[in-house]
Amino acid sequence: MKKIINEPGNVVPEMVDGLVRAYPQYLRQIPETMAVIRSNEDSMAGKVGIVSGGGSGHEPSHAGFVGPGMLSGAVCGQVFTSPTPDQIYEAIKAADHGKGVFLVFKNYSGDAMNFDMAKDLADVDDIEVKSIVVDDDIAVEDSLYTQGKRGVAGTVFMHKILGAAADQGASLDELEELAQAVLPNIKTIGIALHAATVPEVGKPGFELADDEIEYGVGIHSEPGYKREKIKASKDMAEELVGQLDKSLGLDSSKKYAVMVNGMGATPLMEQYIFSHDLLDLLNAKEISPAFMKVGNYMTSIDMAGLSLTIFELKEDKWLDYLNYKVDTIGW
Amino acid sequence: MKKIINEPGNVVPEMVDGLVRAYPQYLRQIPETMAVIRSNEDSMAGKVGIVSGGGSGHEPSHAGFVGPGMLSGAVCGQVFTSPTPDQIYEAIKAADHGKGVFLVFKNYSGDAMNFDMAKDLADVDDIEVKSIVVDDDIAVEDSLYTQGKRGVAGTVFMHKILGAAADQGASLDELEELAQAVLPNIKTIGIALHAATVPEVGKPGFELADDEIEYGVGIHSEPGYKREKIKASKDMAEELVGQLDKSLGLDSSKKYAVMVNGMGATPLMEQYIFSHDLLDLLNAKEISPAFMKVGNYMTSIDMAGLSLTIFELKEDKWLDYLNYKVDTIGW
Amino acid sequence: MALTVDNLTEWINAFAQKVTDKKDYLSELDTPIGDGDHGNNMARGVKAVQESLDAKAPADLTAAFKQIAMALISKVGGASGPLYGTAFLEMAKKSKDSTEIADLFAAADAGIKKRGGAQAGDKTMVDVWEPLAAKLASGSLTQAEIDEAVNSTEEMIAKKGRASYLGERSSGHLDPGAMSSGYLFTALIETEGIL
Amino acid sequence: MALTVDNLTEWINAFAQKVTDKKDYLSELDTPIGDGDHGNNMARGVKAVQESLDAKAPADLTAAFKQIAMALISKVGGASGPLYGTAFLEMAKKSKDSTEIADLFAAADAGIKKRGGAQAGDKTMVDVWEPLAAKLASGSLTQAEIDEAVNSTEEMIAKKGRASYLGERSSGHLDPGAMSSGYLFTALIETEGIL
Ligand SMILES: Nc1ncnc2c1ncn2[C@@H]1O[C@H](COP(=O)(O)OP(=O)(O)O)[C@@H](O)[C@H]1O
Ligand SMILES: Nc1ncnc2c1ncn2[C@@H]1O[C@H](COP(=O)(O)OP(=O)(O)O)[C@@H](O)[C@H]1O
Ligand SMILES: [Mg+2]
Ligand SMILES: [Mg+2]
Ligand SMILES: [Mg+2]
Ligand SMILES: [Mg+2]
Repeated sequence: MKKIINEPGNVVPEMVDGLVRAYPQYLRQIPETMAVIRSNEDSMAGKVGIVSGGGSGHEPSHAGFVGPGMLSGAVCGQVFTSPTPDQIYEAIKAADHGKGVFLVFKNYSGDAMNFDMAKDLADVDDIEVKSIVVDDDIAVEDSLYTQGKRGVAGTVFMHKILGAAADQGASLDELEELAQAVLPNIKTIGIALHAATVPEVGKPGFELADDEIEYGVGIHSEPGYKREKIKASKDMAEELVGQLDKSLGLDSSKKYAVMVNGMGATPLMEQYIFSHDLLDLLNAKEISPAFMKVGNYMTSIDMAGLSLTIFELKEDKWLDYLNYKVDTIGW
Repeated sequence: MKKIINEPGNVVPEMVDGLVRAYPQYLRQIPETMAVIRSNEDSMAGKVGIVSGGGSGHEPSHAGFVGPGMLSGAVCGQVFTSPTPDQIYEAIKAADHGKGVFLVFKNYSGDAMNFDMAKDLADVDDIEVKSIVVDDDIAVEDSLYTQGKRGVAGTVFMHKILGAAADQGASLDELEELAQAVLPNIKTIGIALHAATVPEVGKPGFELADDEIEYGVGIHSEPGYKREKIKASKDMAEELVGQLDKSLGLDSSKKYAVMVNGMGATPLMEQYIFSHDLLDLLNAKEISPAFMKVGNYMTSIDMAGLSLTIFELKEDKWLDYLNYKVDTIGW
Repeated sequence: MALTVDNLTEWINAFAQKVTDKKDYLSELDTPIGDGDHGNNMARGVKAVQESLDAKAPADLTAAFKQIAMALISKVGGASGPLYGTAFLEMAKKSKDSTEIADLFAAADAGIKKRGGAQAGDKTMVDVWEPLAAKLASGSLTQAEIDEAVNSTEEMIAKKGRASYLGERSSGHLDPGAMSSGYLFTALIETEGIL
Repeated sequence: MALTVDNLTEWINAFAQKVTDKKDYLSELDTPIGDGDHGNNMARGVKAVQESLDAKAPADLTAAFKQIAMALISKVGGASGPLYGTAFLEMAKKSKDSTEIADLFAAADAGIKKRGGAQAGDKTMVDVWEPLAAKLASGSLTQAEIDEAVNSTEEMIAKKGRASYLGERSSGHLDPGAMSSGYLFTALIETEGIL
C-alpha cells in the first residue's frame, strides 16, 4: 500500500480536519464529531435541513456537497463504515432550523440502522425527521427477501434535487414526496479496473489480473456480476448502457440526466473518452442528455474504474433542480 | 497498461469530443481543431480574450477552465505534446473580440515555439497578442543558460487571476503587467508515488519501487531532485513546505493562496490528509492561508502524487481575483 | 453462579482480547463477502468499551451493560455497531428485573432481530445468537455448540447485510459477525463463575 | 547530381520509413531525459508529410519544401514540430534562389537555431544539424560523420529542451532529436542522385 497518509487509523479525523480547514467558507466541523455543517448559517434559516453521510472513502461525497443549494450537513463514518447514531444526531441538531431535517443515506444495513437510531434520538428532542434510502445500483438483483439494491453514485443526484427544493422552501413532507418520486428513476452501474485499498486493511478488496475488469462492482470493492478481459471503452460503454436500458427502457421521447463518475484513481481523460463513447451510443438511440456531469463525485478511495448513472427526468422541475444555483466544493 | 480508452492514438480527439458534448453549456469545439472556446459568446464581448493550452493529459486543465471569469479558449495538444501553431491561431481568432488576446502557456520549448509561431500568424491578421510564460516549478534550478524552470499547477492560479481581471475589463497591457507582477510569486513543488503512463507509450514514464517516492517530479513524468523511501504524509509536507519556504521566505506578515493539486490517481482522501499536515506546518509559522483549494486541477494522466503551490498575495486585489465569480467545469 | 459487575467485566475483557487478537482474521472473513472492516470495527469497539469501563467503574449490572452498549453504539458504526450495541442495551433494560443469563440473552437476541430485521438462516450473527441463547435457556453451552453455530453460516446464502448483495456467491464463506459473536460466547463460557 | 522534386520525395520517404521503423526507439530515448513522445511525434509528422505529398504532387522544389514544412508544423506539435517545420520552411525560402544542398542546409540550420535559441553543445538536434550542414558545405558527408555527430550528444549536459530540467543527470543519454535528425541525414546520403 502506497498512500499519502500518516497512521492508517487516523485517516478520517485528519481528512475531515484538512477538508474543513481548507474550506472554512463552506464547512464547519461540529465539535467532538466527524460531522460537518454549512458555514453559511443564513442560507439554512427557515428551511428544512438536508443531512447525508455514510462511510468515508467516497470523497468528495458527502461533505463536498455541503453548501447553499445542496446539503446542510454531512456525517463522515470510518472508512467504508457507517457513522454512529450520536454523530448523525449532532448533525441533525445542527441542521434543524425549525422545519425539520431530511436524511439521505444509502441502502446498507449499517447506514439504515445507524441513521434510524439517530432518528430515534432526534424524536426525543421533537425534531421532525424524514428520510430516503437510495438504492440506485442495478448490478445487484432486488428482492423482497434481501437487503435489496445498493446505493451508489446516483445519491449525488438525490442530494442535488433535494437541496435545490429545500432551498426553494419545500416542506419536509414535500421533500419526502419528491424523494420518493425521484428514487425509482435513478439507476447506476459501475466497472472496476482495480479495487480500492482501505488504509487499515493495506491491500485491495479484490485482485484483478492486469487484463481483467469487473462489471457491476460496488463502491466498497463489493464484487460485481461478471469479470472479463478488458475491452475498448466503447465496448464497456455498450455493456453498461445495455444494462441501464434493460432497467430504464431508454427512449428518445424521454428526458435524461447522466453522470459519469470516476472511482478515484481513473483520470478525467478516461472519463471523457468513455463519455464520448456513451454519447455516441445514446445518439444512436436518438437520445441527447438534458443534463450531464463527468468527474469524481462518489469515489471508492483509490479504485480505478467508473460508474454510469442515468436518471429519467419525469418532470421538468427536476431538470430545474439540477440546474439550480449551488455553491459547494464538489458539485 | 489498463485504461478506459479505445485506440491509444485517438485519445485526444475522443476526449475533447466527450468533454465538449458533455458540457455544451460551457464549451464549443472550433471545427477541425482540438481547440475549444467558451459557448457563452456574450461573456466575451468587449473584453480581452485569454487563451491557454498545452499538451493533453492535464485534465481538467486547460479546457476545464474555459468559461466566464476565466479562460476564453484552450488548445489541446497531443498527450504531453504542445499543440500546433495553426490550432492555437484558430483559438486566438475565436477569442478575439476586438481587444486582443492574452496567451498563457508553460515554460517548455515546445509550447514556447508553437505559441510564438501562432502569435506570428495572428500578427498578420492584426490581432494584438501578448503572453506570459509560467515557470512556477521550483524543483528545477533556474539559470540564464538553460530553458529555466517548468510550468506546472501554479498556471491555474494565473488563469484565474487573468480571467477575473479580463472579465472586469482589464486591457491587454494591463493584463501583461498583472501577469508579470504575479508570476514570481507563484511557486510549486510536487511528489510522485507512481509515474504517468502515456497511452501511446503503454508503460510508466519511470519506475518507482513499492516503497519509493520521487520529490520534485514534473507533470510529464520528468524525474525530480531525489528519490526516497515513502514517509508519512506529514514528513512529505515538511519537505515540500521546506523547499517552498527557501524560495518564498514564508512569513506570517504576508498573505498566501495555497493549492494542493492531485496528479490524477491520488484520491481526495490523501489530498485532504496532506492538507491537514500542511496547515499544521503553516500554523506553526503562524500562517493561515487567505485562500485555498484542494483537488485535481493540473494532473499528469494517471500519475499518483500531488503538488503544492504557494502564491504570495502581494496585493489585496489578487485575492479578490481569486474569489471573483467564475463559471467553469474545473475551478 | 451469578453475573456480577466483576465477572461481567472479566467476560468483556476476555471478549475484547479475542477480538483484538483476531482483528485481521475477522476483517479477512469480511473481505470476500463484505467490505473487509469487521475486525477493525470490532477492535475499535472493544477498545472503547474497555476505556469506558476503566474510566468509570459501573455501579451495578445495568450501568455496566449500558456503558458497554453506549461505547459500542458510538464507536463502531457500520452494521455491527448498532447490532452489538442494541444487544447490550437490551441486556441493560432486562437486568433491571432479572440477572439470569438466559433472560438477558433472550432479550439481546430479540433486540438484534428487531434492529436488523434478520432471522435465523439469513447468514448473520443471528445464526449464532438465536441457537446459543436457546442453549443458555436450557442450562448449558459448550464450545462445540458455539463452533457448530458459527460454522452453520458457511454454506448459507446471505439475505441480510452486505453479503446479501452477492446472492448465491455468498455461500462457502463464514459470516464475520457470526464469528465475532462466537468469540463473545466463548469468552462467556470461559469466564469462571458466570454459568 | 541535383535536388529534384522526385529525389526530394524519395529522400523524405526514406526518412519517413526510418522514423516509422524506429518510432519506439526514439520514444525510448526521450523517456529518461524527456517525456517519451519523440517517436510518436515524428511518426505522426512523417505520416502527415507523406499524406500531403500523395494528396498533391508539388509543382516545384519550393512547393515541396513548403508542403513538408506545413505538414510538420501542423501535425507534430511539441518542440520537434516547430523545429523541423522551421528547417523545411527555411529550405523552401532558400530554394527560390538556390537548389544547392549546402545552401539549403545552412539556411535550415540557421532557422532551427533562431527558432529554438539553442547552440552547438546544448544537447539538441543543433548538435547534428550544425556540424553536418558544415560537412555538406565542404562537399561530402559519410555515415560515420553522422554517427559521430549523433553520439556527441550522449555526454553533453542539456541546456535547452526538456532534458535541460535534469541538469547534469541529462548526461549519459543520447538526445532523441539528434537521433531523428541523424536519420534525416542518413536518408539524404542514401538517396541516389542528390549528393
Ligand atoms: N441486518 C442484519 N442483521 C443481523 N446481522 C447483520 C445484519 N447486517 C449485517 N449483520 C452482521 O454484521 C456483520 C458485518 O459487520 P461489519 O463488517 O462490522 O459492518 P458493515 O457490514 O457495515 O461493514 C455481518 O457479518 C453480519 O453478521
Ligand atoms: N530549444 C531547442 N532547440 C533545438 N532543439 C530542441 C530545443 N528543444 C528541444 N529540442 C529538440 O527536440 C527534441 C525533443 O522533441 P520532442 O520530444 O518531439 O518534443 P517535446 O520535448 O516537446 O516532447 C529534443 O531531443 C531536442 O533535440
Ligand atoms: Mg463497513
Ligand atoms: Mg512532448
Ligand atoms: Mg464490514
Ligand atoms: Mg518529447
